[in-house]
Amino acid sequence: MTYKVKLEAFEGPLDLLLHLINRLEIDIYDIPMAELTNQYIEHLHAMRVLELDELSEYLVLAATLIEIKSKMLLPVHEGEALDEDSEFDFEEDPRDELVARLIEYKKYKEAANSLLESAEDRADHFTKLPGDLSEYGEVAVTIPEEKMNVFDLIGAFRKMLERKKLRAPLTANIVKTELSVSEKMDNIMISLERLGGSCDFESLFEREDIEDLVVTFLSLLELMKRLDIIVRQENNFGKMTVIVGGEETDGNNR
Amino acid sequence: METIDERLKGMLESFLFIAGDDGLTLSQIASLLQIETDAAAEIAERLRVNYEERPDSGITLRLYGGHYRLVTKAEFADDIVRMLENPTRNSITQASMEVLAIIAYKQPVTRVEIDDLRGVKSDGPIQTLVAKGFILEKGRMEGTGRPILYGTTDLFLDRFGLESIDMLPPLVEGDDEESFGDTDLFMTKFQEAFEMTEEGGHSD
Amino acid sequence: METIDERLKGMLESFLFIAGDDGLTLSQIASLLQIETDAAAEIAERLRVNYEERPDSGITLRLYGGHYRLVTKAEFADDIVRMLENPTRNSITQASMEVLAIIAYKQPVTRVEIDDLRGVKSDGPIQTLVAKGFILEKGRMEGTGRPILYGTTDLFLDRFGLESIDMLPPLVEGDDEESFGDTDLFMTKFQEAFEMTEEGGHSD
Repeated sequence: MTYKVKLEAFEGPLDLLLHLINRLEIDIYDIPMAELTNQYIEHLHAMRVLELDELSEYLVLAATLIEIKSKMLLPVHEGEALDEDSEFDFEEDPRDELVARLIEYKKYKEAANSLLESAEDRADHFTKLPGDLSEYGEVAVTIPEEKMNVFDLIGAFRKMLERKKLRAPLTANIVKTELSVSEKMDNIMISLERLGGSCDFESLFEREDIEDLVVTFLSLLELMKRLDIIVRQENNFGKMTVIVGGEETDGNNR
Repeated sequence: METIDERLKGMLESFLFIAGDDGLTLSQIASLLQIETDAAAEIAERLRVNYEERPDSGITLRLYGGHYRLVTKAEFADDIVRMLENPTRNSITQASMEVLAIIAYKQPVTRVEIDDLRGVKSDGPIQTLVAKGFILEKGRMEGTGRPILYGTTDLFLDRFGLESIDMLPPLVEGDDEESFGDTDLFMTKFQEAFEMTEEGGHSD
Repeated sequence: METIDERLKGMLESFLFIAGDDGLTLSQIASLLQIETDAAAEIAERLRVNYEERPDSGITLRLYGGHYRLVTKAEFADDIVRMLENPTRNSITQASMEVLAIIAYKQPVTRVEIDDLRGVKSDGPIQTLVAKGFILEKGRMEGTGRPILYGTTDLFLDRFGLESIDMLPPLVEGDDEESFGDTDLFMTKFQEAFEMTEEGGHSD
């Protein structure tokens, strides 16, 4: 039940901007506005062909970028600023607000990634359906009626759908576990280990389906090549015995 | 250090746990553990002995009708029945909520369909929901047995603050959440355009 | 001889086994075992440690979204996936993840706040997240328009492996320039290496 992220290009103007900052190796605290604005607008041109609603959101930010850029080009009126105690006295860097927004956005973007990692860990743990006690009654996990709402319904439904998937399985697929050669090699070595280091050649070919026979055979060939196993035959057409090769292995030959 | 024997026991336990009430046959176990059936039977037996010998284990392994199943130990049967109190008057159980959700989204729907979806019998919850006035019989299905079809009531809509049944929030069924195809198309196109720009253009 | 402690652990295991993916809250456990919640938490913790320490155990105990659940150990995940016919592969878009993260950390939060933070409309992702059962309306904000406030659900906590909303990892403050973006990891490493060389070596 892992959550797979679909990679899309950009999640909005801020995302695009972050991408550009990364790519251009720009210091976010000292953004060269002219360069960034140019790059940003160039990308907008590429998007323009598409004429989509989202474009407006990108354009808003473009306007902001241009505004900041032009503010930075204005000559600093040193005298003025000193003489008059206007708000220009403490005029901030025109980039400050943008930087703050970018940093705030980046924070949540990263949080999204760490949540996703956590979801992946969680997905390694499987659980079971609740026991069927319907003959005896319902399990008393109750929701107070005054508190229930449509979201409880959705939650209940989703949970049930997931359970259904958990339940579907087992019988059909079990027979046909497709193993790679390397997995099969591990399995053979583990079986050999368990059987005290040797076994009949034929006993390794238990299953009926051709695929498994082929994989097993290839695995044995590969193991022989690596001298992990040795196959002995007493006489022509006699029984073949597979023996763990070389020095004793500890079974953990992965 | 974990031995192979321990690992196999752990694996078997995790498989049986997932299999739940369905259990696993010996040949399924052998195939899953990728060992011989004799060896599989041996591992299963050792797992069973483990459970029986550990006084702090609440579960054990049983073989019924050719299926190995994990079950709770008999000594806890009375305690488990305690879990099954009747819900209080003004509350609804998780099971009932689930049944209600199924009926709300899939109505009109038969009990058999509900049972199939949930994987457990739903008679109890259906009775409760009818008694609470959230669902009612909406006729019968054509065909064998003419099973009852259930649907939600106006009281249900009222209780859940819905103007009509169409106002139920949509469910994303399956796992393709990508219902906003437009955005995707846009992104794909954009990425193409973007890559072209990157390659073709200014490599500062 | 079975000690009281062992008996309680066994009982708890059997309850949790029956509860399956519904799990049990601490207060439910306490009331089922007929002990105080502190003692119940202690028993649950000892049961968890037991599972973790026993190499032949295929299952363990986890607390997600306030519900204790028995789950299979992570080391068997691959084997279990192999056993399931159609292993679920849920997918979620980057956009939905961003919106979910914002809601998780800032809840209760309005759509407008989310839009502002992302610089892009978030209607689609919000709808998806509601349908997935990860977020819900947590009431409305006072004032003009009375916009909907969104928050996360227990299902979110469960699926994202969090004990409770307080257990969200702290947000990384943007102050450390170092960790800028994912693609930048390389650059950071490179820069570190570069700086080391500069400091340690020939700083011409």
